[in-house]
Amino acid sequence: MRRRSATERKALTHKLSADNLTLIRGERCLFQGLSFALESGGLLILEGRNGCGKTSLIRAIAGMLSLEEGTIYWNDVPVEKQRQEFHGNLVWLAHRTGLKGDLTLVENLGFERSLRAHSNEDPEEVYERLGIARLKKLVLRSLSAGQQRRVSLARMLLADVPLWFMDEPFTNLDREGRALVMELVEEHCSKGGMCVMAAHQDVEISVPTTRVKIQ
Amino acid sequence: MNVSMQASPGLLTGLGATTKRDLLLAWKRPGDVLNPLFFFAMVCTLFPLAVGPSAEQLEFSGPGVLWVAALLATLLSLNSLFISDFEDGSLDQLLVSPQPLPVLVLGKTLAHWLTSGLPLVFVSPILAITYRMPLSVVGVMMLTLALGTISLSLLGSIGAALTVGLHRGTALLSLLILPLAMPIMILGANAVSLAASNDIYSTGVWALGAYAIASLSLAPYATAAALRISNE
Amino acid sequence: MDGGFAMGGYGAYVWSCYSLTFVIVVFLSWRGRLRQKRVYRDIEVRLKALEDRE
Amino acid sequence: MWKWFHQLASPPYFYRISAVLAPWLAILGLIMIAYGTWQGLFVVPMDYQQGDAFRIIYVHVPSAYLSMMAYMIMATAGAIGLIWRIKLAHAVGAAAAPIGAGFTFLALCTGSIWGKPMWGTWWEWGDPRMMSELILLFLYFGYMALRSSIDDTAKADKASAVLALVGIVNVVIVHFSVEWWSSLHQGQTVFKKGTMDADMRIPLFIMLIGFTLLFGSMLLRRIRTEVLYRERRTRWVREMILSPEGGA
Repeated sequence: MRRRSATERKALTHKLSADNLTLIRGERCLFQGLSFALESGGLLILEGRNGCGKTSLIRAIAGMLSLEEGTIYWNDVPVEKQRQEFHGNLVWLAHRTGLKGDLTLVENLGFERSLRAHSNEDPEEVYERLGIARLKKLVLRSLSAGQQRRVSLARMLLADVPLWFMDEPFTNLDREGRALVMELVEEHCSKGGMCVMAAHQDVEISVPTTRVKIQ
Repeated sequence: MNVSMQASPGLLTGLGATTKRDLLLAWKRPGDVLNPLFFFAMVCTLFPLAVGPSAEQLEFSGPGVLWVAALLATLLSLNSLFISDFEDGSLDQLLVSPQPLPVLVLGKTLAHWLTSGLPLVFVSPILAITYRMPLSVVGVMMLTLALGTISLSLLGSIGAALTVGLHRGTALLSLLILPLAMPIMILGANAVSLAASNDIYSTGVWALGAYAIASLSLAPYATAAALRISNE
Repeated sequence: MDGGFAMGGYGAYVWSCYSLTFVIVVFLSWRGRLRQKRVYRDIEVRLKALEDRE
Repeated sequence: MWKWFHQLASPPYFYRISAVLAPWLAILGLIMIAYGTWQGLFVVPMDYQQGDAFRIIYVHVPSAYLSMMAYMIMATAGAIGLIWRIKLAHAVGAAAAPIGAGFTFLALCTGSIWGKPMWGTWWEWGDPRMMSELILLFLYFGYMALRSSIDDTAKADKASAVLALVGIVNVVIVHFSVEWWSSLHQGQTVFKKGTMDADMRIPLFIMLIGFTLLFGSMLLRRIRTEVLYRERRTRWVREMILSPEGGA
């Protein structure tokens, strides 16, 4: 068995689709009969007010929450039948960054590198671009929320995966930071990547976008 | 097999990385490692004060007291096994990682044992000597503690995973784990007692070893399943 | 008949066991019944309230 | 067979059929228990070794047996619920736990009352069976505590199912380790399982069946409550409750 390299993998087009999703959390039915399809180069935005179940939906798509009904497919194969393969193709970014406050930036990202396939990009260049190169040796606890956010963006860029999951990617970021996130998503999609985003504010972006509105 | 640089890292890399990260975190927060050890020493101090300092009494109750104290100290340290990962979102990252979750869990549990069980093993001789335990018996005690705390860490990780994110997690964890941990303590403490009375103690040691192997191969799966459930 | 109830001196033990069994069985089924009634009533109240609103 | 199984797992069907079944099980069980009790207390001749105290076995043995059977049911239901995602199975687990805990407590109490005249002590730490029962009681408590501290029913179901399965593996280990331990400490001479006469055995047999039936009826009633609660938002519950004749 030969593992596919990054370039080969990027040449392939991928497809993430969902069929008839229903999710019940506690007392509430968050959504019912929800379907969508997303192909390489596309962006899927889950919209809705705060607390409407966007986060639950994006967690369910990423395989962290079990659905009441419905199936999520990765390249037309149900995700539950190929969980490892699916997770090898995605990276997760959320409000809770998943970075350790007691460790430095390099230590944090080093851990991530040993779990996931990583791209050929030079980490130094990525740090430079995100404006966190100076902070490399600092413990994450001493960084501001916005800076920590940028570190988790760096983790995203250094992973060599086609599918980005972003839960509320704009919180804790200034205007400049928001523009940067947009730019990164555009770049990723133009290279054949795809992105699932949950956001409560309008996102203006020049990428083929599918919008799913949750009441 | 042509493993290109971009392929997902192998299982052992994932296991090693998780262990290494948790050890690093423990190194940066030594209090989390030291507190259970102080607790262990204090429980061992309480008993002679409560039942009297006569040599005979101490010799007789030593193995039992040390084992109960080790069990409680391990329980104390288990509490924090997944909580910080749950709170800062690292758990989400582990759940969506391409590595099999049981392997990562094993890595974390291994780190837990290295920072809680192993220090107990090395601190216990000091306390054992104050309980007038002969040196030959101290060796047996260290062996049973080493084997027993492996099982305790693994078994406890299931309980920690089931209670992570619950309001009353601490009390609940003890309620869930103590009945499960009883056999380990029975085997360990009695093997040491047998050694102290020059009896054949190998049955207990072998049984502890078997228990450790069984929990090494089964517990990570249960913990992984419990983590997926708790983090929903 | 007296001999039957005294159980050859073990009467207290035997009778307390049987009465305890009785008490626990009654308690368990009473609790089950109580919970059933409560759940049923809660659902009924909620559904009636929903119906009134519609 | 498989089809019938699936039909049974459908909540409305189960709810209807259990309403018919539960009272019959209870009546049949109570008749057998009444007969067995009368036989056990008054008809069966006393044991030449233990005197009349042996009559306690007619309640002790069934409760000890039910305490273990309830745990088996709980764990099996948990496994079925986790593997095949049948929701009714989780309802069975939730319903079995309190009854199982009740019978475990009863088994401990009757065992202890029996122990007093026989061993001269209310509690014998060295007896492996008593220790196993005690640990079983703790396991039930843990299971119920875990269930009640998770608000989301679906999550509570899955978490407690995992715990029940881990527990069942452990029950076996507990038993053997306690047995080894008590052999070291010269456990009191527990009565040997002597052969019982047929006229002593038959009432016990009747009691066992009677208690099982009664247990079945209690279990069914609690499962019905669980099903009703879990299905409270569905159409069939709505229609049943709002229909003029109701459906208690």
